[in-house]
Amino acid sequence: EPALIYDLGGKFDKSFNEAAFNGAERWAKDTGGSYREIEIQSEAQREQALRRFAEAGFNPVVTTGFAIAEIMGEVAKDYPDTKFVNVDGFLPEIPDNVLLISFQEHQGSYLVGMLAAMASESDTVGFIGGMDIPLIRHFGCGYAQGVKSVKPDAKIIANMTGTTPAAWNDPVKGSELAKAQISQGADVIYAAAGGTGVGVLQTAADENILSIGVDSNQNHLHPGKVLTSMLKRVDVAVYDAMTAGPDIETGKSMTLGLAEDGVGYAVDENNAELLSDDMKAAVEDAKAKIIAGEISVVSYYENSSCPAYDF
Amino acid sequence: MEVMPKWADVVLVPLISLVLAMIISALVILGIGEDPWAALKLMVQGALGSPYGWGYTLYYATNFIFTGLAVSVAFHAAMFNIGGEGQATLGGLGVALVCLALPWPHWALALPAATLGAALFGAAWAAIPAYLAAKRGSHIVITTIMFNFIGAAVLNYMLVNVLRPPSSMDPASAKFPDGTALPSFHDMFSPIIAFPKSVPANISFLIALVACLVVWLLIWRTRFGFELRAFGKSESAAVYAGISPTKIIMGSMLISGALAGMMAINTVQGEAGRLVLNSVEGAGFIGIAVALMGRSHPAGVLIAAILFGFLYQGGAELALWMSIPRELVVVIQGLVILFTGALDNMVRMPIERVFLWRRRSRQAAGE
Amino acid sequence: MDFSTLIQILDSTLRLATPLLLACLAGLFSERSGIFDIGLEAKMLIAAFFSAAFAYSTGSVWLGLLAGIAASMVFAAIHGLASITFRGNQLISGVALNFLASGMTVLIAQNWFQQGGRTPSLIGGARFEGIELPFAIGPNEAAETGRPLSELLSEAGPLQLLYSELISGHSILVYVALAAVPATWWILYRTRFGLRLRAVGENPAAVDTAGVSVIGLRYAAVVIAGLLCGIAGAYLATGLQAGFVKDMTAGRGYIALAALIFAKWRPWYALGACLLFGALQALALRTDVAEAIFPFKMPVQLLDSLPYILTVVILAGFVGKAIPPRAGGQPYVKER
Amino acid sequence: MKDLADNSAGAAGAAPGSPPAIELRGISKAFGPVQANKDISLSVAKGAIHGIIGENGAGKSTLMSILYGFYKADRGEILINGQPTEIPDSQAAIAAGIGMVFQHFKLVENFTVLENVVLGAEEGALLATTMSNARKHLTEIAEEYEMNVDPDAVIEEIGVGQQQRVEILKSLYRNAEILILDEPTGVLTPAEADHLFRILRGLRDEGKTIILITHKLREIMDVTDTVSVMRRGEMTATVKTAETSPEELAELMVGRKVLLRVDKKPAQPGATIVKVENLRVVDEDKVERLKGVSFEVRAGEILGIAGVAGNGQSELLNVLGGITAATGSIQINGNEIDLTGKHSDGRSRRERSIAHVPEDRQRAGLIMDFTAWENIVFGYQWDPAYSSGWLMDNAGIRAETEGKMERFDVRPPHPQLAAKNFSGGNQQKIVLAREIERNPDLLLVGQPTRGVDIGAIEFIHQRIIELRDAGKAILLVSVELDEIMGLSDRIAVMFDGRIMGERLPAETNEGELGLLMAGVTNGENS
Ligand SMILES: Nc1ncnc2c1ncn2[C@@H]1O[C@H](COP(=O)(O)OP(=O)(O)OP(=O)(O)O)[C@@H](O)[C@H]1O
Ligand SMILES: Nc1ncnc2c1ncn2[C@@H]1O[C@H](COP(=O)(O)OP(=O)(O)OP(=O)(O)O)[C@@H](O)[C@H]1O
Ligand SMILES: [Mg+2]
Ligand SMILES: [Mg+2]
Repeated sequence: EPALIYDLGGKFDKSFNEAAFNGAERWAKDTGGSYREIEIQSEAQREQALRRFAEAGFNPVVTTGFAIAEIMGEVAKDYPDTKFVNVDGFLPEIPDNVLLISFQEHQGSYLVGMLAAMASESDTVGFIGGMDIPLIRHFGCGYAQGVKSVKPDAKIIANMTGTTPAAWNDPVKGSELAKAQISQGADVIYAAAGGTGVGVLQTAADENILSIGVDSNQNHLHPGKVLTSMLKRVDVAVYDAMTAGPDIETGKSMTLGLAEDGVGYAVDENNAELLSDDMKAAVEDAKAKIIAGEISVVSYYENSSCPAYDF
Repeated sequence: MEVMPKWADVVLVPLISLVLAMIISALVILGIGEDPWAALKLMVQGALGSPYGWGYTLYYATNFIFTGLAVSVAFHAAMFNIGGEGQATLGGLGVALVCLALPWPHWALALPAATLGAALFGAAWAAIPAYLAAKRGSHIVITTIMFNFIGAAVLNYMLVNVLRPPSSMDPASAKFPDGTALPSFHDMFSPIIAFPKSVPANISFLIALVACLVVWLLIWRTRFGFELRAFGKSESAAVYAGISPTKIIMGSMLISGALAGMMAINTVQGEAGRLVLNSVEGAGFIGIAVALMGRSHPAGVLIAAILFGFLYQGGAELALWMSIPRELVVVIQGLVILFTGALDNMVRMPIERVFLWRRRSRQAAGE
Repeated sequence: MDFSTLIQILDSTLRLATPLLLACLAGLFSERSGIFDIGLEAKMLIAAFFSAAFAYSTGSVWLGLLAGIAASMVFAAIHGLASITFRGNQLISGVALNFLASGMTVLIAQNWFQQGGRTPSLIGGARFEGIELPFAIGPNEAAETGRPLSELLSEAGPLQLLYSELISGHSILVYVALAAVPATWWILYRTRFGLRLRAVGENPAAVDTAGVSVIGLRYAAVVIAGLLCGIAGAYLATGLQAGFVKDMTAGRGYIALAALIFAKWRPWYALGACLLFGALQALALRTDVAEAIFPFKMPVQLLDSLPYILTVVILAGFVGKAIPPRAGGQPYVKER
Repeated sequence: MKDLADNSAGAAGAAPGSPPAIELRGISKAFGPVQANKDISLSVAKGAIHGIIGENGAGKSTLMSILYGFYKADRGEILINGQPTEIPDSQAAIAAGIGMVFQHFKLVENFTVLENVVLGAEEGALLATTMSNARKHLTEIAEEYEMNVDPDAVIEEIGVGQQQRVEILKSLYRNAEILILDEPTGVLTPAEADHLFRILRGLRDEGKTIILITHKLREIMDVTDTVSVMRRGEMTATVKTAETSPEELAELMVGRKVLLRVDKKPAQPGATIVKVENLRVVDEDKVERLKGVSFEVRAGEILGIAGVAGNGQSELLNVLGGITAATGSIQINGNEIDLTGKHSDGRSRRERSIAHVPEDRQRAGLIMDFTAWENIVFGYQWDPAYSSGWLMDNAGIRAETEGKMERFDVRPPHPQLAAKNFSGGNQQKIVLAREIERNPDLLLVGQPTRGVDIGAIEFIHQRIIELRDAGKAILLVSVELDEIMGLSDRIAVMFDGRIMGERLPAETNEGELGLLMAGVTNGENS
C-alpha cells in the first residue's frame, strides 16, 4: 500500500499538492487500491511522517515539494526496504531506494509564454507569482523567455503576492494585482500562485482578458477565458509511482520535460476557440525544437538569473 | 476569602472544560464520519503514550513555552504584544547568522551564542514598537501587527537573496555546521528513557524550563518585576511611586521579544539545522492563547504549552492514521481554547455554587 | 503618474478598503460597547464561506448574503456568550473563534462540495455584479453605442472619468459599506441606542444604575458586529470573488483591528483609516508607480511591506495616543 | 435590636398614620462567603431625612444598593409606601421613585452633564428632541434647587462637587421621591456640604424622603431626623437624632468610646526642613496651576493647607512628591532638589526622605490588585533593605508587614489579602503605615481621612501627631476644615494657585478661613 505526504500547503493548495492528490485518487479509483496520506502541519512532521509510514510498511512513500527531499534522503538510509519518491526535490547524492522526480517547468512555461505573446493584442502580458522564491522565478523566467521569443519588445509585468503563507491563499489580492496589471495594459496574465491564482483567473474572466492557469488544467474554470494552462503532470507522476508500487525503479532522478510529457500546455474544448491553428503550429514547432535541443530554454536554477526578465 | 478551594479552580474547572471541548470535538469527528473514541485513543496514545509521543509533544511545547512566556511578560506590563510571530521570525535569523558565522566546534559553545543571537534579534524586533509606544504613544497592537508582516518580508528577502546557497533553489539557508547540532532527547536520555533517534525534542526544552523559572523569578521576585507588575496594574500609581513608564515599556517588550526570539533555538537550530521560510509556523499566535490560558503565570504557561503540544502531536497522529483532514485538528484546537480559556466560567459558576452550598450547610451544621 | 492611473489606484483602494471598513465598523460597535473583538477575521471567514455556499446552492446572491450574515451572527453570539454571559476572556474567545472558523470552513466545504475546501465558482445571479450608476460610462453604454468601453473612456473628461471609473461600477456592498459610515455615526451620536452603547463601553455601572440592561446592550453591539462582518465576508466571496477559498480573509480582520485603533474608535476616522490602508495596499500593487516614485529598483519584499512600514511611520508621526473605551476588555462583574 | 425611635411620628411633613415611605424586612445578602447584610429591617417615614452610620465595611452601601436594585437580596422584603415592591434591577427602583447617589459616582466620564442626566431616561429612540427637552427640564430643576451646572460640561473636566450635583440632578430628573445619598460629603468642601444640606432640607420639606450615609457625625446631628447604626452587617440601633449625641452614636458604631477631638501638645518647631520658593506649574493645557507658591515647614510642625479642591493643592503635593514637574526652588534640609528631569521623580524624593500619602489612595497610593505586603513596599521596592541579593526578600517583607499591620490596626491583618479587599479606612491605614514607618523628614499627606470611619480617623490623626512629635515636618492638605483646624500648627490657605495667607489655628475661625478660601483678602498678599 502506498503512502502520500503532502507539503505544507496542504492537499487543497490549488497547485501541485492538489495535483498529487488528484493523481492518487485516480489511481485508487482505477485500481481499487487504497493509500494512506497526510497533510503535514509543521516542519518537524516531515521526518515524523516519513519514518512512521516507512515503519508501518507503506511502500512506496511518495512525497511532494522540494523541502522534504533532504530529510527524505537521510531517512531513506534507515529503511532500505522501503522505496521513497519525491516530486520537485533535489539531492546531490541519491540513495538507492529514492527516486526524485522533477519537472522542467520552465519549458512548459516557455510554451504558454509564447501563446500569451501571440494572443496579446497590447503586447503586454502579466505574471503573478505567489511568493518571491526561486521556484516561482523559475516559472516566470521560462514564461518571459517564451514571450520574448515571439515578441522581443513585448512588455512583461511581474508581481509577487506576498511574503507570508497567506500569499498563497489571497484571491482578493490576486484580483487586485490582475486589475493593476490590466490597467497597465496587460491582456494575458499567467498565475502561479496557488489559491491566489483563483482570483487572478476570475478577474481576468470578468475583465474580459485572458489568463493562464498552472499545474493542473484550469481551463474549465472559466471556459473561453482561460487561454491555456501550464500543465505539470504531478498527478501522472504520482499515479505512475503508485502503480509501479514497491517495484518502482529508484536510486536515480527523473526529469520530466516536454519530451516526457511531464509538462505542457492544456488544450481542450474550453479553450479550443482561443488557440488558432497558427498559434498551435508555432508552439508545436517550438516544442519539437526544445525537445530536439534546438531551442534552449534557460532555467532560472542554472545560475539564479533570468535572461528575459530581471526579477 | 475564596469560594472554592484552589485545587478546584486549578484542576477541576480546566478538566471539565477540557472534557466539554472533547465532547464537541467528538461530535465534529462523528460528523465527518470517523470514530471519535478511536480518535481520542489515538491522540492520547500517540502524544503521551510513549517516549516517541513525548518527544514530539515536548518539542512543540518548547516553542509554545517561549512564545507564551513572551506574551506573558509583556502582559504583566499591560502591553499586548501580538508581535511574537515576527520576533520569533527574526530570532530565527539571529540563530542562523550565528550558526553560520563560525565553524562551531561543539554545541556547548554554539548554543549560548545562538541563544544570544536569537534573543538579541527578537528583542531588536520588539524594540521599535516598544520605543514608539513609550515615546510617541503609538498603540503596541498596531505596531506589532505591522512588524509581523515586515518581519516576514525581511526573512523572505534574506533567505532568497542573501542566505540561500547559490546552488540551492530552496529558499532556505545552508545547513548549519555539525558542531551546532543540539543534543536531542535521544542523546540526552538514552540509557534511562529510550527516546527514538528521530524525536525532535532537544535540549532547548530544558532551556525553556529554565526560562519559566527565570521569568517567574523576574516577575515575582525581582525589583524590576515588581515595578513591571505595578505599572501593568496601575500606571498612575506607578508614576506616583517614581517608576519610569519608558523603562518598563522598553524593558518588558525587549524581554518579551527576546523570549519569542529564543523559540528559534528549538526549531531552527535544534530541529531543522537550517533556516527555512515560515519556521515559526504560527507559534507566535499560539503563544497568545497559551499565555491567556496560563493566566500569564509561568506554571500555567508550561501546562498550556504542553496541552498545545499534545494537540499538535495528537493531531499529527490523527492525520497519520485516520486520514483526518488537518483542518479538523485546527477545529479541535479552537474548541479547546474556547472551552478552557473563554467559557471557563460556564463551568466555574455552577461548581462555585456547589462549594458555597456545601460550606453553608457545614456552617449551619456546625452552629 | 497620470490621472487615469491615479483613478485606477483609487478604484482599487475602494475595493480593498471595503471589507476592512465593514470589519472595522463591526469592531467599532463591539469595542464601543466594551467587548474587544479579535475575532473579526473569524466572522468574515465564516460569512465568506456560507455566503458563497448558499449563493451557489440557491443561485441567489441575496440568499447567500443572508446565510453569510447568519453564520457570522452565530459566531458573534458565541463570542457574546463567552464574554458577556460567562464573563470570559474576550481575547481568548476571539482567538478561539479564529481557529474554529479557519478549520470549520474548509471541513464543511470539503464535505459539501468535494472541491478541495472551496466552493464551486459562482456565476450569474449568485454573484454581486457592479452597479452602473446613472450617467456613468460603463459596459451598458458601451453596448448601446456599440463602441468599446476603453474608447468611450478615453474621450471622457476628468470628472466624467472620476465618476464613471471610481464612483460608479462597484457592487452594491461597497455602497452599503460607505453608507454604513454615516449610519454608524448617526446611530452612535444621534440615537438613544448609540448614547447607551457609548456609555456601556465607558462605564457599564452607570448604564446599569440608570436602569438599562448592560447585557442587552452588549449583545446588541456584538450582534451588529456580526451583521457587518457578515456583509464583509459576503463581499469578499460573492462581490470581489466568485466563491470561497480557504483562509481567503488573509489577515484582513487584524488589519481592520489596527485600523480601528488607528481611527480611535470613531466612525469617520475609521473611513479614513481604512481608505488609507486600502490606498497603501493598492499602491504596493503598482510596481510601475513605485518605480516611477523611487529612484532605485525596489526588492519585491520592500514593496510588499511598504504599507506596513508606512502605517508605522504615520502612526508614530501624526497620530496621537489612542484611548480605548475605558471599560473595554473587562467583563461587567458586580459581585464576586 | 435597640430601637429607640418611633418612626411613624416625628418626621416632618408626614401625615400621621400614613405608611412609611420605605420599609425593609429581613434583608440578607452574602457576597460569596461574606455576609454583608444580616436580617436587616428598617423603616423610614415619608418626608424624613434618615441617617445611616457604621464603620467601613459594615454593609451600609450594600443595603442601599439592594434598595436601589443594584444588588439582589438573598432574602427579605421591600415595601415602598406600604406596597410590597419587587426591585430586581435599577429600572424597577427608578419606577418606584427611588434615586441613588453612589459612594463612587456612576457617571460616564467623557459624556457631558446633559448626556449623563438623560442616559436611561430618554424620551424616544432619537436624541434630538430628548436633548432639547431635557436641557430645558434640567435648567428648571437646577434653578429650582440652586444647583447650577453647565449642561455641556464634560464630567471629567468638572470638580467632584459638580459631579455630585449631576448625580442628584439625575435622580431629580427621574422624579425620585426617595433619594439615597451614600457618603455624599466625602469629597465636598464645607461650603458645598452646607449647600447640599440646604437642598436636602428643601427636598424634605417638599415631602421627599432622604437616606443619608455618612461618616461625619456632625452632619448626622445637623440634618437628619432619625439615624440608624450598622455594625458588621447588622442594624444595631435606630434613634431619633434629637435624642442622641455624637458621643453616643460613636460608641454605638465602634463599640467603645471614641475621641472625637484631636488631642495634641503644642508644637516645638525646630530647623527648617523644607523651603519652597516661587513654585510654578503649567499643566498640559497650558493653564498655570501654581502661580508662585512659597512657604516653609519646620521640623516638629504640621503645616495645613486649606482650600477648595482644585485650587492648586493637588499640584503642590504632586510637585513635592515628584509626580509633576515645576519651576522655582525647593530645598530639603538646605539642599536644592531637581524639579524637572531624571532626578525629579517619586523615587528621588523618597531617597531624600520625603514620604507621600497621596490624595487618591486607589489611583495612586495603592495597587489595588497587589497584596497588602506588596503595597507595604510599593514605592520603596528599590531599597536594599527589601532585597537579598538580586531578589526581593519577600518573606522578610511579609514579616515586616505583619508588624506594620498590627501597629496600624489594619483589619483584617492578613498580609496576603489584596488591597482591593480591604475597606477604605483600612486601605488608608496601609498607605499610612508604609509612609509613616519610613520615619521621613517630610511627610506629605493629602486627604488622609476621606471616606474613612470615625474609629479610623481618630487613629490616623494620632499617628500623624506622633510623627510630628518625633520632630518631623508634615505638610497636610485637606478639604476638611475640621481636620485642618484640629491637626495643623499653622494653616495656609490656597486659592487659585496662590497662598492667600497664613493663620494660626488658635487665632482664626472657620469664617475667616472660608473667606480666604474664596479668594477674599484684606489687602494682604497679592
Ligand atoms: N460587590 C461586592 N462583592 C463582594 N463583596 C462585597 C461587595 N461589595 C461589598 N462587599 C463586602 O460586603 C461588606 C459590606 O460592604 P459595604 O460596601 O456595604 O460597606 P459600607 O458599610 O458601605 O462601608 P464603607 O463605609 O466603607 O462605605 C464588606 O465586607 C465588603 O467587603
Ligand atoms: N466588586 C467588588 N468585589 C469585591 N469587593 C468589593 C467590590 N466592591 C467593593 N468591594 C469591597 O467592599 C468594601 C467596601 O467597598 P466600597 O465600595 O463601599 O468602598 P470603600 O472601600 O469603602 O471605599 P471608600 O471608603 O474609599 O469610598 C471594600 O472592602 C471593597 O474592597
Ligand atoms: Mg459604602
Ligand atoms: Mg467608604
